[in-house]
Amino acid sequence: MTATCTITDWVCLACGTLCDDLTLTLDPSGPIAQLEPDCGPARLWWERVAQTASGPVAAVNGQPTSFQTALDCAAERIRAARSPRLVGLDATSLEGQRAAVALAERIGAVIDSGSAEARARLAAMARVGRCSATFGEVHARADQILIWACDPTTTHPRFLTRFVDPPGRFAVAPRNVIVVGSTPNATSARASLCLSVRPEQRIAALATLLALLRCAPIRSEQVAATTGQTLDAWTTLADALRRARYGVVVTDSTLDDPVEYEALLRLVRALNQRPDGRFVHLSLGLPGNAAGAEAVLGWQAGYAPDVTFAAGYPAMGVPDLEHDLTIELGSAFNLNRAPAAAVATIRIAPDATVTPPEPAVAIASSALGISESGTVIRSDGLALPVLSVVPSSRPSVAAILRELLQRLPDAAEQGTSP
Amino acid sequence: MSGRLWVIRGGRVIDPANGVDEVRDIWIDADRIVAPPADPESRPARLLDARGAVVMPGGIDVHCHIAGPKVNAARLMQPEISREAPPRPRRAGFRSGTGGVVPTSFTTGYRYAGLGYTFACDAAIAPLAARQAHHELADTPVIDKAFLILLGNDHFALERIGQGRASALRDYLAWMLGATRGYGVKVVNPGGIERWKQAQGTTSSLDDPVPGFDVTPRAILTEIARAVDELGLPHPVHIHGLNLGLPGNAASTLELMKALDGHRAHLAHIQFHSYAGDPSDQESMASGVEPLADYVNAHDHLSLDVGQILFGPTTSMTADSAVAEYLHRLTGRKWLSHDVELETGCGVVPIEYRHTQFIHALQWAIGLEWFLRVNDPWKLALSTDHPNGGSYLAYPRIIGWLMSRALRDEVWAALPAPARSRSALADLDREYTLAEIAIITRAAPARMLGLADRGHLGPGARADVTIYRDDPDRVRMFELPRWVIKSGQIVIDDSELRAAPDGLTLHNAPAHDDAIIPEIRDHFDRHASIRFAHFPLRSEEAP
Amino acid sequence: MNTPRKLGETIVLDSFAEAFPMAAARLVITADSVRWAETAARVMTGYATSVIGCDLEAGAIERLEPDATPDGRPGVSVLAFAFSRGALEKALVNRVGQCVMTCPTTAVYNGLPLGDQPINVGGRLRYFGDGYQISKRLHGRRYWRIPVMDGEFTCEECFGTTRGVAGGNLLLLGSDRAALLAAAEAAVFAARLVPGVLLPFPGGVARSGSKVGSKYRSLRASTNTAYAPTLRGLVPSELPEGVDCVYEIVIDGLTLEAVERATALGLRAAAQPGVAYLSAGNYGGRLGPYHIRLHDVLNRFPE
Amino acid sequence: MSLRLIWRDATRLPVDGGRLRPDGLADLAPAEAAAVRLPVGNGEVSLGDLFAVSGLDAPPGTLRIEGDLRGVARVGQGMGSGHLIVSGNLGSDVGSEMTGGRIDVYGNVGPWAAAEMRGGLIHVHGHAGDRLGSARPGSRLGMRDGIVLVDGDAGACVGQSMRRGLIAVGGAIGPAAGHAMIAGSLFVFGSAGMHPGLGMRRGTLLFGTGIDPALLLPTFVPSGHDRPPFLAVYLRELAALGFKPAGRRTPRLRRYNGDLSIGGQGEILVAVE
Repeated sequence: MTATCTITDWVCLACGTLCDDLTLTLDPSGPIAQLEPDCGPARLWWERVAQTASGPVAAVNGQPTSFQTALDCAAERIRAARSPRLVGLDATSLEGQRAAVALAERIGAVIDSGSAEARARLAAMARVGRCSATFGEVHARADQILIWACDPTTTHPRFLTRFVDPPGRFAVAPRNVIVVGSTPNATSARASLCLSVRPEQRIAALATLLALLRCAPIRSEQVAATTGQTLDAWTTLADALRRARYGVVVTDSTLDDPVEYEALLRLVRALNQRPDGRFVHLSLGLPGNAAGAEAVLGWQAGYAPDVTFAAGYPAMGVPDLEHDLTIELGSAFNLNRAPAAAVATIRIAPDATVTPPEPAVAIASSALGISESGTVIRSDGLALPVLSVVPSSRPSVAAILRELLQRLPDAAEQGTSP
Repeated sequence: MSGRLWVIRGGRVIDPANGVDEVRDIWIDADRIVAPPADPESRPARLLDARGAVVMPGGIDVHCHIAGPKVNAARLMQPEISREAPPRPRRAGFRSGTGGVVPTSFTTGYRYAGLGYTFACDAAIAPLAARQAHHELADTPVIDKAFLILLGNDHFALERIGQGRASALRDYLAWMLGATRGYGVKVVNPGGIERWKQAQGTTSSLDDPVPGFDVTPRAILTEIARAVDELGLPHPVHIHGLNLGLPGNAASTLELMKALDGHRAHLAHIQFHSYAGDPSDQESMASGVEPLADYVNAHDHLSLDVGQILFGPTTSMTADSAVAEYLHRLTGRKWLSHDVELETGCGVVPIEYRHTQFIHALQWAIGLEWFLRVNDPWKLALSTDHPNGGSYLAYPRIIGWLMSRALRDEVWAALPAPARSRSALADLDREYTLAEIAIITRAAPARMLGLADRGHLGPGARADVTIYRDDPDRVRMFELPRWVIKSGQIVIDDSELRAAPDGLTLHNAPAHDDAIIPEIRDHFDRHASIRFAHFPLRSEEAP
Repeated sequence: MNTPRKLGETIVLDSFAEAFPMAAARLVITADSVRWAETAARVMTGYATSVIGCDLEAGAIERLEPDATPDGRPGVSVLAFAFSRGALEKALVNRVGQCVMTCPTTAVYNGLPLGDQPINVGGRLRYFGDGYQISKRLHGRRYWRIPVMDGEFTCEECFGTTRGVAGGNLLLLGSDRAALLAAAEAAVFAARLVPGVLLPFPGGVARSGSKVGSKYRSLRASTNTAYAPTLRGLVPSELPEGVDCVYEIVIDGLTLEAVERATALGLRAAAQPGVAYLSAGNYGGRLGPYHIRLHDVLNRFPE
Repeated sequence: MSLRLIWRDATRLPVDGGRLRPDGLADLAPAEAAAVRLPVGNGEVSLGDLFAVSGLDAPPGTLRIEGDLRGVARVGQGMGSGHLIVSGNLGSDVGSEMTGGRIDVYGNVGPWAAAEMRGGLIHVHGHAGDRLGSARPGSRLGMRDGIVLVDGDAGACVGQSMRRGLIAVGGAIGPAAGHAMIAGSLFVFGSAGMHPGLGMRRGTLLFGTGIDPALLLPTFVPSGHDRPPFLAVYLRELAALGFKPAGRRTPRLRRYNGDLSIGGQGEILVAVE
């Protein structure tokens, strides 16, 4: 690049809001010159991921090597593996995920793609279902926003400013924002009602709200003891929820208890029993394409977020089983992801060759959202096209996986199916 | 040319579109059916001996739900189905998958092919879900596909209809089809979903207002039908009407049929819209098919698919989120609901149809009444509204009931007496011929969808051919085709899947006046949560 | 009558009791104290002397130690006989519902093996719970817990039934009513030592022996004219000279053997001075399949 | 003929032990049993490679397994008859969907033991993991019948959506015990985790040695004290089955009704003496 370059409608993968309306101006040397509207996490993400473009294209045992040699080496290790595991599906595009699931199927791998939130949400959804909506419905209709145990102002900086602050087609501003959780936080500062509740008190709080909606006779002293708030406080909140024409409960990826999740989804469902009001739940997603991983696994395997192909067909996966090989996608992609517990045997990522710990086989890919195009899915189910904005000679994750798949012919698979 | 030319020899060819029902050869060149070579001595590259077998065009499903976030949500909400149905292990050249009533995408393609079907039309994709749907359909092998986009509650469309701007509506539909790579236009509970999303109940009559929009269901239906006609789309507007599943809805269905006079229209899963009785009293339900069928018999602007139900567990999935909520309240089962901005809703509820249950028994009879009361089979297509009424895998059983009164009677006898007193099914003696089955499973759906080169075996047709053993057990015959040929390639041989080529996803992109685009862009900028630039599919996204 | 046999001074006629099968059940009633368990049992077995005029023949109340009851509380067992399982079920549902459920602290359990043809008692009483009844199932047995004002009434759902034997009987004939009654009481005491037998009449003794039919069409049975001393001369009498009083002891049992053993014990205990004859009632062998011959049981069940 | 399998500790990779159940295995000759294939990771190996196989002098239908099999899942899954005796730990899904027979584990078992169990008896003499006797993802019903005894502790969501049967835990139980229970009995004789009985529709959750009532959700309302006779029936049965923690004396109980948040009519019984 020789001059600054400006990209409009850039899709940012730094947080689960997956904003697609950013204007990005890049210095000739690479870093962000200007971001409009500005956003801290977006800048941080860009810097973290974009800087990885400098390492070698591939490495085996830490020694730089060619792409082809690394692929051969990876294939050899995969062939030898008896319990391979694939992680990091959220760090690649729908195209990459489709290839990754195909690979996992061919090699009989276990896919651990789930965040604790995804596991909790899908488990709860499988029990009670879920009432949800796209972000735009919140913008258009929501009059009551219940922020449940999260702080989108900090973690998803533009969620509220894009979809809640401005008036919508059927909703006037300001909308009523209620915060329940470990407050005060940046979001509670703007709430009309704010109930401070410790994490272990939230299930009791949800039970209390559900009981109030049913007008059940509950014990006020026990409410206070188990929820940390008075029955009056919860009654006030329940009344506000009851008044909602179109209410929204917002949670984020820290909601990871399937029991609490189920109670929350039951509350939303109960609020839909009112004849004159609707209620939906919105989960602010993780960075990247975690929702895409759920979708691809759903249509290719029938289960998400964890799937095992060990038996030659998809079955619901059990996380944290013993394995003898890990294929990791996109290690630096997610700002929040804890480093993998074990060293990856094969890592396919923009920073595969530069970020420790050093894997046996590292293959550097282009970076989705920077130097790679593809499709991603937002946590509300809307699919977005992501375009490469900085050209790169490196292959995409999907291309690398397809190359790998070619080195692992079908015939090698006999005998694993029952 | 003759090097690739091959022949299906000596089968009984049933090709109603070309008026053929006789033993003859079918010649195939690459992916097309061709006229027999002029030289009687010309030797085919391959000869498929179909003597004694029945040769038909590949089956065509005009209405099913096999792609998009709604189907996927049904999978993820019901891991128990995937777990309990036998899985499909992978083998060389084929992908693995799970089964049940909402199988995985690969399994869906393989199973359609295994049933002798070569084309399926997903009837309800939200425009904002089109991008994902194309990915799923790309992973649905063997068969060719198309999908219809949901526009009956689309804000931009509703506004234009309210403003009386027919040409703007037309341009919007055309642009939308191009942007989503959709095949046709679907209207689900026009205006009713929007009203439900506003928590004002759904619409129950054609003239109920849609708050916030200066329209009624009647206006939405007729204007979209008009626009689709004027655009010359191959498939007429595809309609899921009002009051689905409610006793007494036959009256509004008749109103709807009359309102569409002068337009082409396809009425989907008509079984669910044909009930007499009082909406507030489930027990009052009765068949309301007869007057509706009389209307259809007397008019030529309508086509139908039936939406037959089967007894057993299945999954209800619909864009009509009001219906899903109703089902949830009725059954108490888990309920998925997802509101899609600007466009539509979506609801998924597990359901089990039981032959001992009055309503379900009646629904079964009402579906069959439709098949037997519409005189001209060209007006009607076989469907289960997969998976709403049951899986498409049940088509052979339905064919059995249509071809044999005795098979119907077996089921009928086991139904509860109150249900039998509310349907005249037992008075209907009609039995379908093989040619009529060929019409409702391939020739008619092809014609309804405007697929000129499908649903028949004349020269120029796509070489999608299904060859059945002429088995007196018609259910078994249609369950296990002897051969299935997709685009000239044998994909099923000896009832086994032998090849799984990728299928096409068809779409229509009619011309439109670009002047509409700034208006659409402005609409997006004000109301959508994604940028206008990210809405239309790029060409590489849906080849 | 041939070859009379004597027990002491008493002549045991070579007669036989004609017994017939009846459906039988055994209930275990527990309570916080044995007193309340007994109270329930007594009330429940009231008006249960003969299925000629009652829905049930019931009684034989036996105390059970806490260790011998399902819930570890003091209790009693009760036997109940009726013409059919259906009749038994109906009668028990009514009686348990009216007499045990109402009685403080009680619970009712099945006291026989469940078998393959049990009757349903708790399952019919459960509706009293008005939707708040709770079912508990353990090892194939179901218990219904019905909320009542002192806590909950527990009633097992199913009760095993057995093909019991009813209609075993003894007749004591003599002239001294007081001596005869004393002998009858002794016979009752002795017969009741046999487990699984029920002597359903008051104190185990009946004075109104009956015959089948009546001059009144609506009556199924009427007084046993042949054994009524005051009718001698008016009707054909079965009473020997000098007999002015007859008492009958009716014996039901869970098994034929129990009835026979009780008959033998009763005979021996009844053979006291003042009892001229011991006999048994029958219908000439036409009605019941079991013939309990007095001489035979005396032989088979020696002292 | 009965069988004895001794774990060779030959692999740490996940083993699908679904074929390790007495019905189907115990009546095989040792050599036949050794040839049975077991899925390990993405492949299969012979049972004989994983276990030393020998005959066993025991009643017919007895399968005895020895060793630390914590990486082996689904042992006894779906079993319908026989006696499985395990000396050592097992992985997940022990005895899930089981319909009959008896399993004794002298060790610990992983999560999902007795999941959707339909009959029979499992006695875990050590500890059990999460979701003991619970419903599988998406299923409407958890344990449907049978008896599960755990001498030690058990994890989270024990008895989730349980429909019938008895689970007795001698030690402490994790959070959300009896979650969304539909019916059945869950007896605990140690301490309770958070939110016992959440979403209970019916059924009995007993804390036989008492817990701090402050633990209970506000949507359970006290309904007095009682010593219900049925409980004595159960305790005697447990004692007869060799489950020691229960004791023979029926404690006096405080009863709580709920979960009112879903209109439930379940009961939590808490011993008060």
